[in-house]
Amino acid sequence: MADTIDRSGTPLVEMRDISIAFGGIKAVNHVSVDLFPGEVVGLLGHNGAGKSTLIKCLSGAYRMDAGEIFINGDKAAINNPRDARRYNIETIYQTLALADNLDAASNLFLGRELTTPVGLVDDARMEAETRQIMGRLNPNFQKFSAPVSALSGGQRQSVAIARAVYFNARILIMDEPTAALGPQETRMVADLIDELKRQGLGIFLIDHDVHQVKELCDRAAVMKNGELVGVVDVDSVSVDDILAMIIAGKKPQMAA
Amino acid sequence: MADTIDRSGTPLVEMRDISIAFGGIKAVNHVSVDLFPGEVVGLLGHNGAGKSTLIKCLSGAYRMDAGEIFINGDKAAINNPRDARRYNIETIYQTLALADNLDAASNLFLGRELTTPVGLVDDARMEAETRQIMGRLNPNFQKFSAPVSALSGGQRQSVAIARAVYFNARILIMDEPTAALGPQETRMVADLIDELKRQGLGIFLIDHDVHQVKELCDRAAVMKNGELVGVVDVDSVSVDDILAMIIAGKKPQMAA
Amino acid sequence: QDSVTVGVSWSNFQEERWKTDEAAIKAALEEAGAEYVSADAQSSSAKQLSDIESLIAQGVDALIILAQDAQAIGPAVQAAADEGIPVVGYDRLIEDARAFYLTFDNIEVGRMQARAVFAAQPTGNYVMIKGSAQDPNADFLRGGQQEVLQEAIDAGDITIVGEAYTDGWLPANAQRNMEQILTANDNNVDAVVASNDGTAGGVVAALTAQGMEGIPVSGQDGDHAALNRVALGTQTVSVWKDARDLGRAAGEIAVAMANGTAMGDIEGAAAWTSPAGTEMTARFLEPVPVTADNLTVVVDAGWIDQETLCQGVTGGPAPCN
Amino acid sequence: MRNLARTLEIDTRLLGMIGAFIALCLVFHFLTDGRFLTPRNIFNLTIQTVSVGIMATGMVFVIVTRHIDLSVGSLLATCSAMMAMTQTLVTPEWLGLGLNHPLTAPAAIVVGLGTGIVIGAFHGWLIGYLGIPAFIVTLGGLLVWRNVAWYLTNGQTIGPLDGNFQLFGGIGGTLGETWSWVFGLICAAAALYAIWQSRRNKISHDFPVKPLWAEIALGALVTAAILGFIAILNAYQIPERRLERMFEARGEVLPEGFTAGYGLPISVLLLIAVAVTMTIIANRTRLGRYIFATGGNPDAAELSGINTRLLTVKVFIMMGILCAISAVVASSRQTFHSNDIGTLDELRVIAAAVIGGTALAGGVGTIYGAILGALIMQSLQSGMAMVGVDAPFQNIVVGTVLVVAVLIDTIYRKRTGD
Amino acid sequence: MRNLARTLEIDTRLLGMIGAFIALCLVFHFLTDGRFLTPRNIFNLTIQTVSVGIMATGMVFVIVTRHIDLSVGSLLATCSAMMAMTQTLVTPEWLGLGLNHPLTAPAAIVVGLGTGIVIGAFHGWLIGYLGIPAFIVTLGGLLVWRNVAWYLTNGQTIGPLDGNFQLFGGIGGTLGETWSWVFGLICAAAALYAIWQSRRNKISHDFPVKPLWAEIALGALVTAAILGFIAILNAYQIPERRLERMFEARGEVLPEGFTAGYGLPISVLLLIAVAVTMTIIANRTRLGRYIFATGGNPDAAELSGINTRLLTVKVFIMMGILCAISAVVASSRQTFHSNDIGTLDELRVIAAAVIGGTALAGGVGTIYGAILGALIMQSLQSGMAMVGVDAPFQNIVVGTVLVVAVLIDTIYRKRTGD
Ligand SMILES: Nc1ncnc2c1ncn2[C@@H]1O[C@H](COP(=O)(O)OP(=O)(O)OP(=O)(O)O)[C@@H](O)[C@H]1O
Ligand SMILES: Nc1ncnc2c1ncn2[C@@H]1O[C@H](COP(=O)(O)OP(=O)(O)OP(=O)(O)O)[C@@H](O)[C@H]1O
Ligand SMILES: O[C@@H]1[C@@H](O)[C@H](O)OC[C@H]1O
Ligand SMILES: [Mg+2]
Ligand SMILES: [Mg+2]
Repeated sequence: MADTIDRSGTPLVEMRDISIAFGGIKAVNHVSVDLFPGEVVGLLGHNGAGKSTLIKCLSGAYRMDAGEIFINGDKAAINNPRDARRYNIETIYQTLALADNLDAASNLFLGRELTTPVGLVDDARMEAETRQIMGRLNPNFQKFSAPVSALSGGQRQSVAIARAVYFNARILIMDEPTAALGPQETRMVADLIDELKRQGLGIFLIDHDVHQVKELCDRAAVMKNGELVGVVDVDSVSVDDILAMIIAGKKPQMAA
Repeated sequence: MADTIDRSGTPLVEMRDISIAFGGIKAVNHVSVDLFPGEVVGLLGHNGAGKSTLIKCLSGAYRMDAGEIFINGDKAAINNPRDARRYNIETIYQTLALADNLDAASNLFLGRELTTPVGLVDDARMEAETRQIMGRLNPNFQKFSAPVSALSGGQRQSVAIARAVYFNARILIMDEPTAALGPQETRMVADLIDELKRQGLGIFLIDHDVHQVKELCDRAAVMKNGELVGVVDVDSVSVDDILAMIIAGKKPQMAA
Repeated sequence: QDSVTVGVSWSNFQEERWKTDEAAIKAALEEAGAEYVSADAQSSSAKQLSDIESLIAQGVDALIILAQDAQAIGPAVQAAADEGIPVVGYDRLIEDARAFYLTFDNIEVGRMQARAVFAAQPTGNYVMIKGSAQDPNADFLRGGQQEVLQEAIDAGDITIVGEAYTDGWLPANAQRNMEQILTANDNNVDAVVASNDGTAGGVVAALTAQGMEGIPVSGQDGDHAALNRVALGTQTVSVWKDARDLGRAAGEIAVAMANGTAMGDIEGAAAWTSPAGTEMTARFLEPVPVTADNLTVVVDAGWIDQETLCQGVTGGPAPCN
Repeated sequence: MRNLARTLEIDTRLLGMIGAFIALCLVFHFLTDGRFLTPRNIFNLTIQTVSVGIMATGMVFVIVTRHIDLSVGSLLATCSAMMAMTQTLVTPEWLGLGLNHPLTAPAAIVVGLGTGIVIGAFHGWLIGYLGIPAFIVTLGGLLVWRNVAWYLTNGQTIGPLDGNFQLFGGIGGTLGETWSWVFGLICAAAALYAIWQSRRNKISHDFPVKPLWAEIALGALVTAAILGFIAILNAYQIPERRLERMFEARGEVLPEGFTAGYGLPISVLLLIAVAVTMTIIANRTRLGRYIFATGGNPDAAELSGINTRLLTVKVFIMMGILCAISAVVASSRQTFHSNDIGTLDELRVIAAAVIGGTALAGGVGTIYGAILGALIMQSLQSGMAMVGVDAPFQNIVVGTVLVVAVLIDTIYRKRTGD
Repeated sequence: MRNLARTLEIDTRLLGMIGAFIALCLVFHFLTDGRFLTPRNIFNLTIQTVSVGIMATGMVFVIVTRHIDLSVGSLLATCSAMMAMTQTLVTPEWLGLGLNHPLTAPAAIVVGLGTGIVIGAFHGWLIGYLGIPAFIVTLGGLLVWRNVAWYLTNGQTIGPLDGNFQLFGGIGGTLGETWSWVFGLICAAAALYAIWQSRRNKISHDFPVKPLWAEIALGALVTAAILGFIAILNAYQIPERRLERMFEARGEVLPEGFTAGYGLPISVLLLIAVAVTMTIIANRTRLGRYIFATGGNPDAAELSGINTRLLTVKVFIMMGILCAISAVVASSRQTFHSNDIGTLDELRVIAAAVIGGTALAGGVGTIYGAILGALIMQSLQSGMAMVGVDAPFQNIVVGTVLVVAVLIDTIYRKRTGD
């Protein structure tokens, strides 16, 4: 992945010196990363390194203990998921976060339902929209009136992805979006990321697959034990360099 | 992976013509696979292909609607997880299946606690054993008295793996054991699989990573929409052949 | 020795009357310079036992007990006797010779209810709305009622066309039971013997719905709402156990016994044998059946003020005319 | 049968419940020599169901969001006590408006609703914001509010209640034949309009619609049900003595041969209004959507930007309002407030919701189910009272039916793979 | 303080509860002019706690496995009714053994335990094997069993109960001073042995052990607590008149100046036995391990080869047995079986378990916590009764305390990241 990203302007997102601890354990410890429009930044690290925790501070799921977040250069106060949505930050969680008892359309529009003029939810319109979106993302998808609990893992992941990209997100967070996906489904997500990138979104992508990160991302940030090991330009390092960073926790000499 | 496996004798496991449906949906449809001692058979397929469902029939988590299972050539009646344990079948579930409120030792020995002569559980001995086992599997592991809910994803996965391999399993089922693991942790599991193979265990391994399957497995069984596409010797096919099987659902011409 | 302390163990405070009883006891004790302590068993015989133990531990000199259960209260009386603490069985029987029995006889109350209804309606279809199946008093009352009606029933003058326990003495349950009995009998009901004023309230509401208000209905306790119904003519009788008399007597007797007066020497005391055969010392106060004919009694006694009694009454009986 | 139901897009579960209800009614009808399914008894049944039915609709939301409310009976008592004191003490004496002043009933109702809202909000805050389990909060509430009510009235039975207030009690306030017909026709028209509207909407989005004949059949069925119900209520004649007294009160004399039906009781009208409102909230508003989403997966709901804490407060406020409305109906039906009003209602209300298919695991439940559940419970109790079954045995039957109903539901869900 | 607790490996939560309990006692002691913490009242309190305490230990297991039991009070009533009928009707009349035959009490107890086991197993089967939620099954049970009890006794109070049976009731059956001391010494020795054994075991596995001084201090503390408790119970003197009667019964005369203490009541002995047994089950047996595992993650437990359905049955059988034991204590304490026995005990028992730190979400709970919870509730009630707090107000206080206790626990757990 190597389009040239303009990193001279204000970054879309700047997380500065973020820290958060759970009952004594410092899950994230003074970490700073940034993200520019049209860029995909990969987050890597061993299990429990603090990747999910870091991005949950941005998505409003956790409240950080210290640090600041700037969106387009302005300081942002993100205390809960509602605040994040207001900044057009959308998240695909590791756990998908779907309401199992509702159908695809209700999940897709959860929290921002379409309504009729009198303020009632407009199920028909939402279903129609859902049919369109899913048609583009996963043409085989047909189970529109079943609760999502009846969907297979891949179909559920599709719904979660559709929900994040439909609402004019400007910042997209994807936490291991392909962990449970088969090879074909993974391919489709990769294509989607490319497309969104071209539209100028900024994307944080957490993924354990170093090959995939090298393929999809512009830069990679590596964490270890809650601390940032370093951020590298993926084109200027090898897969083994990145692996070394993850395992040894040291930045390679030549990196950007 | 290419040791020569002797497939002339009775297979360790033979699943014949297994079918199971959930409220009309045929999740597994007349599938037959077998497994020989010292062999690793990979199970591949798109999301919702029926892989987990198939192996859950073997592990006793589901009861199949039709079909037969033979262990060492004898027909086996597996109606619940207890039956499976009796046949020395151990399973690492996709969801790990740990009791979050208990510590590592209690989880490791869950269902077959060590007891004192008068029949009381012997916590000290179990903890001592756990320290030994985990020492071999993950030398950094130290949280012996904390409930497993306080462990990171990787540590939890280590506990689940330790539990499956400690009790003289003869048949091991691993459902995406490395999906949530970082690169280093994944490597350790790969080494473990090699070691167990050498000890003569038979292993079913579900994994979406075709490269990994080619590296670790002797044969690969591919499923699609609940049906078996075919079983191939991984050394006689390419990664692309396997991918084609997964996506197109057709067996390549030259396969074993 | 410092002043006398009297402990009162109540079985519950659900019915309206007990507050009045309490006030009367308090007043009597205050007059005698005695101290009042109390506990409420909330309709649980087990809790009542604990309550009394606490009261004894607190050093009371005499106990007044409104027993939830005549027999299960036994160990409490035993404990009091061990400590030499005199016991007054208040309102409800305590099946133990060591307790002084001060009451309005519940069986007699049942008789009075039936008598008043029978006087107003000597023939026809009767409905019996009983109390809670869990309250032993319910069956005592019902027994008294049967005594009075038995002859007329045997003679075929009276037919009991419906009979139901009222779960928890709840008016709402009495109302529903009455509605269903009316429906089942196509309204062919001529009189209702209800066991207390709460259930009578439910019955009258059901009767009113059918335009049948005014047929004889009984009750007891002299609840203000019930007396108002008597004035309005929708309830025939509320057997009034003037709780103030009972309370005052209880207070006085407790103090007297605490100061060493023997049970037999209490004013008005008489020997009495319980239905189960226990020889007891007892004093019975006369319950007063309050009907339209003697409504003034309750006002004169200061039990209720005329305004409350006559609310909404036009051209009723004295004193509401 | 199942295919027909599918074509008509009718919930087979609902059909099952209606079937069970009808079977129950027929058994009682037989046992009471044909007195159970008479206009009079149907009228009684609907009135008896109102109070529990109203609260059961709120309990659906509470249980759907994975909570429970054990305090509804006590809350009802506190609301009732507040209203009783308002109308017998505050307005007539403190404000000097005297008895039966036209402002009394509205004032009392406002006070009752306010009480319900405040207490409900308080419960919701303890549960949503402080994180105390609803079971504990409302168990505490069960103990606290019943006794607060006791103090409010000093343990006395308060009444008789205001004349206008009593109109909400049931038989004391009915629409009469004409207005009942008017109401029935309006309802039928609204139902037909809704059916037509939904069909049009589907067509406009190119969704499949059911065959026209099915649509028409459904419309006919609904219309028949509504008008049939009105006809039955109108068929229940006001007893002559009561008519006489009504005429007397107006200073007239009852004309020879004059008869009149009761028609729809105002309390039942209230239940219908509550049911429609709650159904709309459940199915057609964001609030309802969020309630079900939260029940299905609380974490997902929170992450989707739903303020689940505030939502909990809203759900308990609704419960409080419904308790207050039930308190109006229950106390005015008795024509007085008694200390023990609402005792054990928590059990009845929960039972109604659960028999009506609300799953204690959360996420699943319907308003009409809860009301039908309340109706079934009430029919069972009233039927047994009519047959003359002893109260203790009635309780045994109710307990057994509760368990069996949920068992059938469990099996049904397993079958359909829900 | 916290460090000290850590060195001694003592649960800070337990310390907190004990602290709260002591504070409560001191407040009441002060309010009652020094009458609360007297041997006599402490004796009363322990006896009063027994019945609820016994059931609360079983409720811990029920709640830990994510169930609930609303039927314990009713179940107690049924067991009590069965036992009462056995000893007043079956053995003396049907079997012709007469009153107070030595076989009567054992026979009654066997019948009671049998009843508890059968009903508990039935509940467990409905819940575990048929999949009906425990809330519903036991709500049904609450209605059914209370009324079954009513029919068993025909709604009557049954008694007086058998003389030997009454020994379990508390003050009627105590060990006397000497045997109480013997028992206390045995307990202290056992506790010291357990401490020593556990230390040895740890050392043999090379695990860290706490400093020897800490171990000794702990041993001293435990010994002091046990013997102090016995001393207090022995200090409560049997009233003279009772002594007189006891001597009379034996045909002797009370010697001048003779006194005797009550000592440990048999009912309290029973509670101690139940507590020890249940604690061993919880911490040292497979059954207990499986109960906690199932509560932590039912699916994981099932997949680990635990028969969770059968486990549910076992848990409810234990609950049934404990209800039966409580029934022995409760009815013999009253010396009669009464209709209302056990009413509302379900709430007290659940409250005791929850105040004692059992989490309604399952997986967490301790036996000693539940007993301490029962003791706190009982002290609160007895203390308020002694102070003369109005009964309705007592309920308000109990409800409030329940909510506040759980709130504190919630906050505590959040702090420690549990
Ligand atoms: N809610 C929580 N409470 C307590 N500890 C937590 C919580 N969430 C995360 N942690 C801890 O914080 C650390 C970082 O966890 P995090 O989930 O961010 O890791 P990760 O890098 O996303 O790992 P993975 O690759 O397994 O997803 C871990 O040690 C974990 O145990
Ligand atoms: N308990 C269940 N109830 C209903 N349907 C189920 C259940 N378990 C699985 N299914 C369905 O059976 C099919 C096969 O599911 P399975 O979990 O075996 O797929 P898989 O091959 O393991 O997929 P993945 O790669 O996502 O793990 C899917 O359509 C799924 O929706
Ligand atoms: O006075 C009545 C009392 O005797 C009964 O026990 O309980 C109900 C009361 O109304
Ligand atoms: Mg993560
Ligand atoms: Mg799977």
